[in-house]
Amino acid sequence: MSASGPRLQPTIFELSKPGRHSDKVPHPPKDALNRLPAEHRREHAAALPEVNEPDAVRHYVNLSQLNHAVDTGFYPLGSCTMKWNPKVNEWAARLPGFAQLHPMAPDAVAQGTLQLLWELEQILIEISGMQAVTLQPAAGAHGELTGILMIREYHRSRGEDRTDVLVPDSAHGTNPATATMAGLKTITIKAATDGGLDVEGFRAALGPKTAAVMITNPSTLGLFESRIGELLEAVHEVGALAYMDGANLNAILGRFKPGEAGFDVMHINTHKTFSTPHGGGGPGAGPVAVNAKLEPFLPSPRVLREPDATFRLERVGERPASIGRIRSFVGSTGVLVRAYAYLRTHGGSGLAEITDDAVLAANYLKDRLADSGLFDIPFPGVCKHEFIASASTIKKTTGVRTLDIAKRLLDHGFHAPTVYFPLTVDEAMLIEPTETESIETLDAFADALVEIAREATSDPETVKTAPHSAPVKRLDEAGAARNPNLRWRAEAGEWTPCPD
Amino acid sequence: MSASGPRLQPTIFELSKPGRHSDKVPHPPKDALNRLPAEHRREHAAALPEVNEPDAVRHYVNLSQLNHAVDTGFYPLGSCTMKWNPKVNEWAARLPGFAQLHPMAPDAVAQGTLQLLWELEQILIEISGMQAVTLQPAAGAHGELTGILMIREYHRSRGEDRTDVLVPDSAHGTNPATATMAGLKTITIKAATDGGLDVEGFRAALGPKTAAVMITNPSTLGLFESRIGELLEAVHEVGALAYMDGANLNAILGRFKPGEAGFDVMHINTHKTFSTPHGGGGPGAGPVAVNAKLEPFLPSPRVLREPDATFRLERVGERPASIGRIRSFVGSTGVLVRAYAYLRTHGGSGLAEITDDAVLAANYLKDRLADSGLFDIPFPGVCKHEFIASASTIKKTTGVRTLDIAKRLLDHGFHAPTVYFPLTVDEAMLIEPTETESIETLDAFADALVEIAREATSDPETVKTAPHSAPVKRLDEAGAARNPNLRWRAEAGEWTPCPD
Amino acid sequence: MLESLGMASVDELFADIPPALRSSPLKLDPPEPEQVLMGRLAGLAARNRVDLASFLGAGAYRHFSPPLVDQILLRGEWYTAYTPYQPEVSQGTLQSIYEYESLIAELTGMDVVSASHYDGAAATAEAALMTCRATGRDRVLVSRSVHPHYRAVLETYFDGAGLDLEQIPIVADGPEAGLTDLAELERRLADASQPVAGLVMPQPSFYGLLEPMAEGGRLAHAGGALFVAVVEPVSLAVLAPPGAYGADIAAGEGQSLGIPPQYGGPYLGIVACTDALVRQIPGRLVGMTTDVEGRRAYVMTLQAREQHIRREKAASNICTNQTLLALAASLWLAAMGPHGLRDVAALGAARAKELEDALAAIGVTRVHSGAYLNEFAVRVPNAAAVHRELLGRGVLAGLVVADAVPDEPSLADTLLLCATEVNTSEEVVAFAREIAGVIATLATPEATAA
Amino acid sequence: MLESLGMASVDELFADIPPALRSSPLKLDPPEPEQVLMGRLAGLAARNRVDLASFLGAGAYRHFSPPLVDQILLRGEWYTAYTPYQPEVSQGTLQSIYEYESLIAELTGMDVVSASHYDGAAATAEAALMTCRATGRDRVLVSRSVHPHYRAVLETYFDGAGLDLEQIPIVADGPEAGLTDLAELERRLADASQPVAGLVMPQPSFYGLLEPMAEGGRLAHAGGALFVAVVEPVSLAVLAPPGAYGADIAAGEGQSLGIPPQYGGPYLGIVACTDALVRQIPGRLVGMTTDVEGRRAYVMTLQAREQHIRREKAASNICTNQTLLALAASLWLAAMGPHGLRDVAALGAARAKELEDALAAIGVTRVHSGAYLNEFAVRVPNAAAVHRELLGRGVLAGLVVADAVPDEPSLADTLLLCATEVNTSEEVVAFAREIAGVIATLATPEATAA
Ligand SMILES: Cc1ncc(COP(=O)(O)O)c(C=O)c1O
Ligand SMILES: Cc1ncc(COP(=O)(O)O)c(C=O)c1O
Repeated sequence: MSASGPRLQPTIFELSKPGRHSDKVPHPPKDALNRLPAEHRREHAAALPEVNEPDAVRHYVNLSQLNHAVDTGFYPLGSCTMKWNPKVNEWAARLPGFAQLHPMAPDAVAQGTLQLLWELEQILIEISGMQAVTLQPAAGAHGELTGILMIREYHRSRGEDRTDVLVPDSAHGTNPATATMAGLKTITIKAATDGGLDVEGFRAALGPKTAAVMITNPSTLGLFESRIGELLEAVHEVGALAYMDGANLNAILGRFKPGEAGFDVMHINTHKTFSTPHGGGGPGAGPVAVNAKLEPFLPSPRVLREPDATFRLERVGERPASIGRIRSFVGSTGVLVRAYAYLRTHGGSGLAEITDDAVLAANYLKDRLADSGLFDIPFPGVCKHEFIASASTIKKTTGVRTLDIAKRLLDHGFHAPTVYFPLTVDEAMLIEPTETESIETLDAFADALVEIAREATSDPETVKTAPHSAPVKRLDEAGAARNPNLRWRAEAGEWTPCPD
Repeated sequence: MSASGPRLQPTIFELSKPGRHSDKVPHPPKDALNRLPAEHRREHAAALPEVNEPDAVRHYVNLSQLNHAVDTGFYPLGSCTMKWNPKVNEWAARLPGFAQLHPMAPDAVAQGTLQLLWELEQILIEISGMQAVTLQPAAGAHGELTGILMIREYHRSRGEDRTDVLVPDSAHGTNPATATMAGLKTITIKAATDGGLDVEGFRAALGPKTAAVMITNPSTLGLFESRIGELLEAVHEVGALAYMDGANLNAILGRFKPGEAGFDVMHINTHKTFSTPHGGGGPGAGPVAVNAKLEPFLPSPRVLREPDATFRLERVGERPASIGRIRSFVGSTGVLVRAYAYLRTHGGSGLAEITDDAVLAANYLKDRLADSGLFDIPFPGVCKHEFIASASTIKKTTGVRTLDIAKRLLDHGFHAPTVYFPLTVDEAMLIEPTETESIETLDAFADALVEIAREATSDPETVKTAPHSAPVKRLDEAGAARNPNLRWRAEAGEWTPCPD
Repeated sequence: MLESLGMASVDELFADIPPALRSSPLKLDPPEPEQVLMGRLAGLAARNRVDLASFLGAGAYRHFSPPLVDQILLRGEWYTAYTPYQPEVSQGTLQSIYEYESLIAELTGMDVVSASHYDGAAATAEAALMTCRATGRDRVLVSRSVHPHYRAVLETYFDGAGLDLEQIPIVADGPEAGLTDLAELERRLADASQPVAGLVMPQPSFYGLLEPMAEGGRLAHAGGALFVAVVEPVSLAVLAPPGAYGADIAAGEGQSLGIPPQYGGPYLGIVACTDALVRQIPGRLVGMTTDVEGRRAYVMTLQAREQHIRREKAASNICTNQTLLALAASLWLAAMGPHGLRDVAALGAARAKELEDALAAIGVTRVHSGAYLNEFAVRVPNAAAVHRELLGRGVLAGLVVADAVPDEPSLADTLLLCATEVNTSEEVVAFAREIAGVIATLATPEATAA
Repeated sequence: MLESLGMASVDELFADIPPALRSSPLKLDPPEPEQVLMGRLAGLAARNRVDLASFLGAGAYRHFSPPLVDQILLRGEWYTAYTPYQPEVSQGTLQSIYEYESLIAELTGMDVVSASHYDGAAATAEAALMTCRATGRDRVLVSRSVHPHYRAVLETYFDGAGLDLEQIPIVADGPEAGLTDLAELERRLADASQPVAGLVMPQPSFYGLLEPMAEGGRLAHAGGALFVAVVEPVSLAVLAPPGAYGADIAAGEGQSLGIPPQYGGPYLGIVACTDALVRQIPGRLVGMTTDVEGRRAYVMTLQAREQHIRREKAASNICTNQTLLALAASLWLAAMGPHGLRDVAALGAARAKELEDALAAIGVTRVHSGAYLNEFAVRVPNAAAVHRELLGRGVLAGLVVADAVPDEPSLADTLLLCATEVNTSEEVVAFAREIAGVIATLATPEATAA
């Protein structure tokens, strides 16, 4: 169906016909389940789809083609950092030695993975300038929770009751949401007029109740927080700790080490910085790096290297100061293998180059748009790996909004940038090209934006009703929320007799 | 680019930029090539594309999406038998034990593959009703050549000089072309009016010069040759041999064994009968099965099973009667592993079911089209795995040809049937649904054909200019042949210094 | 590009970093070409032993996975996409999530399923937090028969959020041994001064036992609490689903749906609930809608629960989830079908019974007497040493329970054993033979010393 | 469906098979569920030994292949398509073939490249047949330094077609030992009564030697014959291409372009020629054209050479070819790039020299003195026994030449050894150590008997 003809697919439930299947496992003995007490048995079979292999494969192959992806095109989603996902990483994670290792396997049979995890920790320690790392958190937000819980525990261990977390207004939503999950109160601090941290504003809010500040650096505006030194001093002066949201670490590898600069804890998003694929929403991994103050509180179990160069996991209860477990088992090892492969591929010099190239690409693209004179560039100085453009003026003159421009970009074969984030900029587009895109791609994208901006004047309707070449047109999102249809309701299944 | 926007891709040469690459292997010592005499060295580097991994992957991912394939939709290409390609087969062929085995490896380290090949031969012997099998030919046509060369050798060994090969007019082009390659003359025999073999016609041509007849059974019209018994008798009476083109073996598995019925030799297309993928044109494999008369002439080396149940290849010159080698090494083993997996998956009973289902689907579809009254069905009786429909009447009344209907089918998301083959039927469409397609798919396809036939009257222009939803419209094929552009001419490459 | 920016060096792009804060270059190994890297990784992977006859489950289950599953997952259109922020070019991901929600809803008998959570533990914690939000109460009870990691994570999350978590003991002996102590549960629920928000019980339990879920649910509801069932999805092919025994929320680990064990992740946290709780469920939800031309289409919906809209008032801080694993589970379910799924559950049950019988024949018997599906605990003197010794003989003899649950005296010197369709009868026989040998050897003091 | 056909049994659909010809049911094993099948296949694969330190080339070469190559090949859009009969929905395949043609044209320095042939041997045979069609002559000369399998296939094809094939010997000793005997070649070409259609010479030769191709071409052309160069494509990164020394046709095996050895196939037959021969080239050709709206597009062209049009007058009977392998080669070339390709060739050359030196150090020396790239023959007394013995020590010591070429006395008791970038220096050291040990052992008669 892909190369021509209709593209949308029915649900897999609609493909179901009683009895259809492909034999995957042998038939069990007929009496296998007889020993289960009646009250525990399922009465009606789940109405799962009955399809054969061809139906199933075609369904998912055709569905996949409805996606834009890094493997099909440019994906300049700011803050999300849609890096290239190297293919060798997929090979690595599927090595049977890694993929088939059981998470409760004794240390003696898991030495390869334990060594990899331990080495990965050392690499991240060097990159972060911190003292220790936990690889356990399953995503950035999970890392934030881990970090903030450690901060809480730190204050508690010193007998202090600190309840406030100061967060700049440009922060990602996970920062305040994390504070709440950790039982703390968010205090939002407005940015300075240059988009940077308002250190005075922070100073005014800092005090004995301050548990932590959460700072994204470079910020979600793509700007390095040049007053960060001052702020960190002020934070530590009042006995609070500084959390760095490392979502933008990819912009400063080898240029700025948060730990050396005075941050106490940070998380790293492996899917943003170290090329692990985001899978259409996840998985991620959110390692957290801490300095010496917080090391005792790291979640358990840690990976330990013994004097004889073997590796082991901490035992249950071995380190009572720990905040405890934050997930089952040891971590999203399959994701971490990919991050490790990426880090080994590039090494120290390669990582520095990646940062240089990412920042160079962003500045080049920013300049191209600034030169066009059509988009607002609220922060015209040097940016880091991403930058803000805005359709504020376009909207005033043509009625065409950032949303429309984003949709129209799809017709050019590009994914849209992140839009309406951060919340502090009107009609924001947060554009992050990443380091692997060629100058030809950057130019084509800039050309498309310029063309769309012109089209906003010449033919605003076309822009406002875009996309025109995607598998579907704009969606009824309000209707979806008003009458939620959140699942297919198949007909209740009956146990059909075992075919044999 | 896939989900929206432009779909066509530049050539990979146009993506090339000097210096672009991803490091795959270490740098060699700088002097590694110094020992090569100057006259043997390449002066100008080949102007191969310099791209990095993202460029290369995107290029090929996006190109792939321009293809219709069995994995994306219905593909009723008669005679070609676009069977489902089970995914476990791809897994099997990639097992390192199979994929990494060197073709010159000593028998002692190749026992697994040798056993597989030997077992596969036994299975094909049972299916074909023959005496012995060679797995070496790389495709059906290669099998034909092997078979005809054996027949030639057989006659030669008996001191007979036979030069003619009798072939029905509905035969595939490879049959006569093979005869020529084997130094023999093709004599074409017209079909009887019912589409079947004209036994009398054959009889008239059979004689002491006849080396062989080549019969496709079921025929390329999808009909079982019910007079085949008579014909085989007549052939053998004059001392000629009978070759069966097994392209349509999938229609008669377990119902008709060519060897038992009196054929002397046949080939099998693994991609038609045993689900090996056709890869956009190839590879295939064309095992040849022979009866006792031809066994001595099988190509070398054969796979032998020793009394101690180990396996070995014949040594060079071990069997002097052999026609010799017909390819390098042992065979397209990677293809044969897949065929073996398929045969094991289905076993005897499963293969019979497959044949039943394939024939059932073809007859169902034929009846649906016959019922519509819109298409000509020149052979209205029971068909085997495929059948002929024709747009002869439609063409007369509307000017819309089979070609137009084929193109219009693409807009419905279906691949077209084989068209204008066999050459003996006006405006032929050879339709083969295969056994795995659901009744819903068959109905949808029939509905589409009916709709197009109606459209041929109501709106012939739309049909004649189809496809309208494919990545490209109809092509200038005449121009392509008049001014052939058969390669990209990149700028001559220069040796750029090794980066390090 | 540098020239067009009018710059001489890329360093100028980093002039905004105050000199005092600039770091020294990274002290890391040099880059590795792909061939070298692959050698290194293959070497590390080979240091793990995955060739043992393994009877280890304990929350992560090995199952047969048809190759088509991984082949589809390797399509870049799936794994190199981001969260479907532009639904018009993300219908593949969106429809796959909708289908996942529907599949899990069918399996669990619930109405609403989130697009995924980090893992079974996080899913359980989120489910427990939901009960507090929904009831306005702040006390949750959890059975000690729930996986110890999940209970530990609940502790961490609840401590963080300032909520109360109480553990309900398991019965120490007798015919109910190993099961949640319902009498104690009833007592705790009866404390009117501390109304309970939710009760968390597992099915099957960490010890493989089938818990009295209907009774647990009845008691919870009688106390005005919500009932959270922690379930293992493959078992739901044959066990009564949470929807059938009145659970308000089902949580669990979706790894068993064909996802490789890969030393702990990425896995698939499942959270499902009744329609009544839809505004409390954390994480993304995808709904079916139409486009402006009336075509059926899918979109993320009810986002007002989420952090990017509600910030500090969000139902959870979750952002990145486990979408690709939800797809993996859907693919596996589609490939296996309802019959295949039931066969998998039944094969595990059959093989486990074989194992029970083979061990009983050599005197190694179950700790508990309750019904089980495919996992159970056996008493083995000197369990840790026996387990260690068996590794050398090519057998991974399940879990030394005391390693994971040192605080459950009734489970000292026990092994938790599991069988699935990937275990062969030969493995069962070999295991019984080897463990008999090891027990005999360890019983002879000289042998141990050697 | 059966009902709608008005039939009671599917047997009615087979009523057209005369009863006398109906066969008994297939006597084959019962169907196997996928899990069981996978166990069987894994077991067979494990019986092959692919873990040896291997120095075997002899026409099939192991090379590093970046994982992206196989990942792209696993996309169903590629491997489950047929021949691109409907170009409008086959532009992916068509463009990939056009690019393949262009890549090989670049590498070989030729103008026209067919879409692929079965393997190097078939390609060579087709190239030789082309020379007869193009010249109207029926006598072809082939050097005995061409791969013995290719020569055998040439014999088979030429015998079938009733054409003459003559083999030119190699020089037995002296500085030119192992190379095509040019003096003899000149004599054969000089026979005016039997004009020669084509001369087939290899570069490198089966014995790894660099042949005097320019001289061969000059002689062939002087005799009015066409010159066919049998080449190995990876070597063309660094060796003069056929286009540079005046070849009319280049043929060869494309397997070395990253295609796994898989015990002999599917491989990739390469045929390339000059523009002058375009109407004689067998197999499919894809050309660039436009669609009716002027978009660049690709299509199969010049089909009047092919069997489905010309039937008995076709240039060849080839139909199914090796398109997927041509794609594999293109992917590999794109992934490696021109620098990577050169590095691969140079790494092989370096490793082979290391091997030569390590063996020379223990007294095992080359048979020939001519230049080589990465493959060469060494003289070893009792070569077959040494080779067999080394297998047991984990070394695959190349090819026992006499097994493949029993009719070349100057190569008795020799091993043909090859090294590529996948061989490590450690393997080279181990090989030298082990072969020294084996030779010493075999030299002691008692040891052999034991
Ligand atoms: C600045 C910032 N912080 C935190 C997060 C949350 O990270 P995750 O999605 O890995 O949970 C994101 C994700 O986009 C982010 O951009
Ligand atoms: C009837 C018939 N014979 C022979 C062949 C040639 O087989 P192959 O393409 O495998 O060489 C075909 C291929 O389509 C065919 O349909």
